[in-house]
Amino acid sequence: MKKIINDPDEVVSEALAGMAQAHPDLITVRTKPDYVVRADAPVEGKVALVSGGGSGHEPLHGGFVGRGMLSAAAPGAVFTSPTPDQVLAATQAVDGGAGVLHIVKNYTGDVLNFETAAELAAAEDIEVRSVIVDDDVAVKDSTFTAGRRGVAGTVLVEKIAGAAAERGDSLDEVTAVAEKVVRQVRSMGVALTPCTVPHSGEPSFELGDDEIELGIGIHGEPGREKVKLQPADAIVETLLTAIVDDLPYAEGDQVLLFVNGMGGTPVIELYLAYNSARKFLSDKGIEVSRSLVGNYITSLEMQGMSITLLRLDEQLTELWDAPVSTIALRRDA
Amino acid sequence: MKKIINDPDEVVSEALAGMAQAHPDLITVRTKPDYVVRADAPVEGKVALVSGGGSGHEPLHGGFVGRGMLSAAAPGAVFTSPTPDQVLAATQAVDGGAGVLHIVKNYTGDVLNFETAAELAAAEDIEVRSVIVDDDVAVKDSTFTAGRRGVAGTVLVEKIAGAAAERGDSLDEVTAVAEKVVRQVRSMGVALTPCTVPHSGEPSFELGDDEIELGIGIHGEPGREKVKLQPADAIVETLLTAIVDDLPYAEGDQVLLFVNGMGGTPVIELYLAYNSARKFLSDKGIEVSRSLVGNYITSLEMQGMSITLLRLDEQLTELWDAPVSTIALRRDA
Amino acid sequence: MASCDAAATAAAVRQMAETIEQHHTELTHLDREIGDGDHGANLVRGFRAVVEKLDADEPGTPGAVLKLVATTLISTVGGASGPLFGTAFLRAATKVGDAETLDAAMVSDALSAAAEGVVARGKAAVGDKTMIDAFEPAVQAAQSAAEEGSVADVLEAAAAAAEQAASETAPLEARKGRASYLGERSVGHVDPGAQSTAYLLRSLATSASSAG
Amino acid sequence: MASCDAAATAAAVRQMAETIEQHHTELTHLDREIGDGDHGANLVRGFRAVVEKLDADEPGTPGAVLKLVATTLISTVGGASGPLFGTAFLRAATKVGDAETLDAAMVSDALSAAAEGVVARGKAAVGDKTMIDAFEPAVQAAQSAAEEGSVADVLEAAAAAAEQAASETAPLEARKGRASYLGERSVGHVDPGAQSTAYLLRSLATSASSAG
Ligand SMILES: Nc1ncnc2c1ncn2[C@@H]1O[C@H](COP(=O)(O)OP(=O)(O)O)[C@@H](O)[C@H]1O
Ligand SMILES: Nc1ncnc2c1ncn2[C@@H]1O[C@H](COP(=O)(O)OP(=O)(O)O)[C@@H](O)[C@H]1O
Ligand SMILES: [Mg+2]
Ligand SMILES: [Mg+2]
Ligand SMILES: [Mg+2]
Ligand SMILES: [Mg+2]
Repeated sequence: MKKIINDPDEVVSEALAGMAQAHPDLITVRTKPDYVVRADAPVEGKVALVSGGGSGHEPLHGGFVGRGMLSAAAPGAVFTSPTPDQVLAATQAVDGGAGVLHIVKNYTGDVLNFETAAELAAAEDIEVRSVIVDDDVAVKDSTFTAGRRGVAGTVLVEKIAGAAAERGDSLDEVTAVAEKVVRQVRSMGVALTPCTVPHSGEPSFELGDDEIELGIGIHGEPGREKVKLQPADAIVETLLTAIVDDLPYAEGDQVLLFVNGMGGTPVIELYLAYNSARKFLSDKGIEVSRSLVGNYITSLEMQGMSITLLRLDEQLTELWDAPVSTIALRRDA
Repeated sequence: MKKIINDPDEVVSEALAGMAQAHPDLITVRTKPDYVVRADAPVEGKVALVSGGGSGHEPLHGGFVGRGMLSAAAPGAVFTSPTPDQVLAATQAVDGGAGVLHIVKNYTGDVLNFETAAELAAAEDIEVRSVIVDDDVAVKDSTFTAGRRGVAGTVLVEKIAGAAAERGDSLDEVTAVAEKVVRQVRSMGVALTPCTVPHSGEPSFELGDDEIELGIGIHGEPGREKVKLQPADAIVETLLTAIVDDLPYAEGDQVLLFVNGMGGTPVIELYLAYNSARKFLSDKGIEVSRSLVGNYITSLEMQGMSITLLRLDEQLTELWDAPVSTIALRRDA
Repeated sequence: MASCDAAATAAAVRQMAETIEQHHTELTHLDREIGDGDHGANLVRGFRAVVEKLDADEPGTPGAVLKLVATTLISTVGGASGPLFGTAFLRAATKVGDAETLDAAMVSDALSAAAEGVVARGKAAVGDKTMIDAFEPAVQAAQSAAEEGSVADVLEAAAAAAEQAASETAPLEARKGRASYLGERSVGHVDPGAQSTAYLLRSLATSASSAG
Repeated sequence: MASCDAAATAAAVRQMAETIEQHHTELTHLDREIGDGDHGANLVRGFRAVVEKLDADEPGTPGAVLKLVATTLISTVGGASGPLFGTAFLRAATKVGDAETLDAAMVSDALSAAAEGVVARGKAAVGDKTMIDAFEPAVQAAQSAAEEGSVADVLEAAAAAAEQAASETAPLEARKGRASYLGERSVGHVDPGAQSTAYLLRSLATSASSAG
């Protein structure tokens, strides 16, 4: 394992200390319990958004804290959901009296820890709602299982719900728009290489020199199946076919196309894949009216990518276009 | 070699096509010869900035085309300088009558190709100046050699000179401030893994499982020396010591600290290294007043980083803080 | 050991921490096969924090010891296993209340309450390939043993049943937790949480029998 | 071949393109050792474009053929070798002017002009471990051969000298181009540009001798 770290136990805390010093204008980092909060929190009278999850997915979530997106983020250990006291402290710190929305990726650990935090917050008279993101079509959904994972669609939920909160929507309204995004967003990923959690020191799975792993999650979990390395067009077709089959699109539908790098993929390959996805969608008559390309929700140094489609309407487009000012996503007013 | 590509010959053109479709608000991509240009070019009456170089360093340079930074970028084949006709066409496309500054990284190929383009542009009565960036302290400078390489400092030159051009400074003034940045900026890099050029299919150099390469360039060139893997603090100390020895800082000097990922390094490690750099500099009494952390000038999927210090004064700070609106760097007005 | 006081409970908890230190690499390894490779690290982090708190101030009743374990695990482990084991200890603590010592029946009841808590939070059933697959047979075995036996007998029965059951999770296809994402590919690997449950129960048994 | 017309020049250029196709992997490999691993790919890209243009419309004089090669290399190769080889062909083209055929002396003079062009652009001297290390000895040998010999003799002498000199770049420490960044670590590897120069001259010689 080769990493630019000192002690595996201190990776998250040292990185948080770095983030805090690099971006004092945008965020504040509080410790014990650890969380990242908007520099201007709490914003009186506005709904606050709290998300969080394991570390190792940077810039998610701390990189999306700021005006127009998250109010706070609770980072767990690498690939491990945060604890309830982190989420509770973050929730208390951002509550501006209009309620708090928890944005939770659908993993047992995240769900349970946020659930506990929400109960504790309710006990302190903070109104908390939760939305569970489960956009990963690689996982078969069923009420008998843990259900689908929450992956890259989370970024879109955070951005759009964040814009609704920023303009002063009520907790009900912000929750409703977040739920709408969850209903309309689908993702699927592929890994070319595994990643290595600092503590474990060993790669998360094995892949031959000519193999790729389809349907990976964001925690270095192995995916649906190993297949031979394929040209970009074929990989993109596999991912997008699964996505479009799951939430069928009609010709003329407008979508946001999000090509996300898993951390170790060069940006040049992401744009190449994006170009390939545009060809696929245009053949299907699906119109891409908004785009996002880059490393936004990663799995440490994993090479690979995920593709996300969000069906847009006027409301979602407007909220997507709204100004945002975070470390990883900025758009002018 | 595992990459998300179709045909090695088409990597650059397919990625450019992707960029163009993903960011029509910011850039336009022209082909044959290929270059990326501000969507609103030419801007009448303002100095234009053209840079370029081999592809594979994304977001450099195309990701820095836009208001307040580059007017155009000429992308060569992967790790290969662009040809003079690309640079010439870009120069013609952006000339707004106030002259064009070429920002060139100091590699023989880049220098020669930009030189030819500048001559051709001059023959068409476009006033062209050139500034050569050579910030890499890993390479011993000498008039008998090719001199130092241009590496991550290039991003800072482009941003600061771009701000000067945007506010309407003359060609002389923009050139002078670019040269000032070049004088005051120093960088050095380290690789944990090599990278693989699509055409070659083989890693750029070999590194043992416990080795790192100090003083690498941005083209997968091997560096100054191979050493054993070290804790982040030790790596940062090696890089910063070389930098600070080269351009000595006095206690109380203000600097911009730029920790740049080589493409395959997780952001969490970059912030960790940034934190470590802050400790080192604070012990030396050097004050970090501006920061940049992220993957801005990369070597495909290489894991590693570079550290850059720019000595700031009021003028440079003001230009650094000026608004910018590009794919990879945005700051509100 | 006929009954178990606060000191014995604390000693048993330290024994659990010890066991986790010994086996965390193996647990992480199991979790890498079908999860995300952090189960060992998660439990080490939690139990180290527990031991620190016990060292600082050891509570005066078995229930208080269990509650300390619960809140510490909840606030330090994260992941799925943090709230699940945390809930288990919390329910056990609530069950034993203020009792100064625990007898065999109370220990068995505490184990039942713990398992119920895990089911209530995680909604897993036996056969879903989770810690419940080890927990439930352990509770059954403990209840039978409690009819006649000592605290040590109860815990020995629970541990043995859990060990057996944990190994039997290998052929199952996971339906809960991260391993469920793998579907059929989860077959052939022991569930890390079932294995850690077996280790934890074994340390309780060891501690109880050595306490005589 | 006593003298060389446009067709023969074009044939020689096609021979160069052929040779580059055969050796580009090796050239790239050399460039990976002490450069950035693209020299072969750069030249392949350039010479393929050259052949395409020749196929489309073959110029009528040797000088025009050389000029086509020059401008095509300049506009397709990039890197250091693009402008350097481009300049070499441009200077050679200028030197031979509108001549319908080239004799031995003209070929030798064209080679001299080419080498001077590379030095003017790249500012490398013999011993800096660049293509100049192959070019200069080739020019010397060509000049001697031109006093008595045919075009084929001149090119054979140039090729042989360049081959020998290219192999002798291995022990040198690079002072120009990317390899210079390696300092001492550039020792022990043949310079890719010197090697490609030798290949290009060898293809000229082959083409001239087979043309009789
Ligand atoms: N819904 C559930 N009910 C009971 N146990 C569960 C459930 N989900 C997961 N587990 C247990 O948690 C274990 C994984 O714990 P851990 O690796 O620490 O957390 P995470 O899965 O969040 O990384 C699994 O092996 C399984 O035994
Ligand atoms: N200043 C120079 N003068 C002459 N030849 C040079 C000079 N710099 C580089 N070269 C030649 O160019 C070759 C490298 O070409 P190439 O790999 O195509 O370009 P790049 O170095 O830009 O990747 C070197 O092997 C060397 O022979
Ligand atoms: Mg986990
Ligand atoms: Mg090159
Ligand atoms: Mg786990
Ligand atoms: Mg090269």
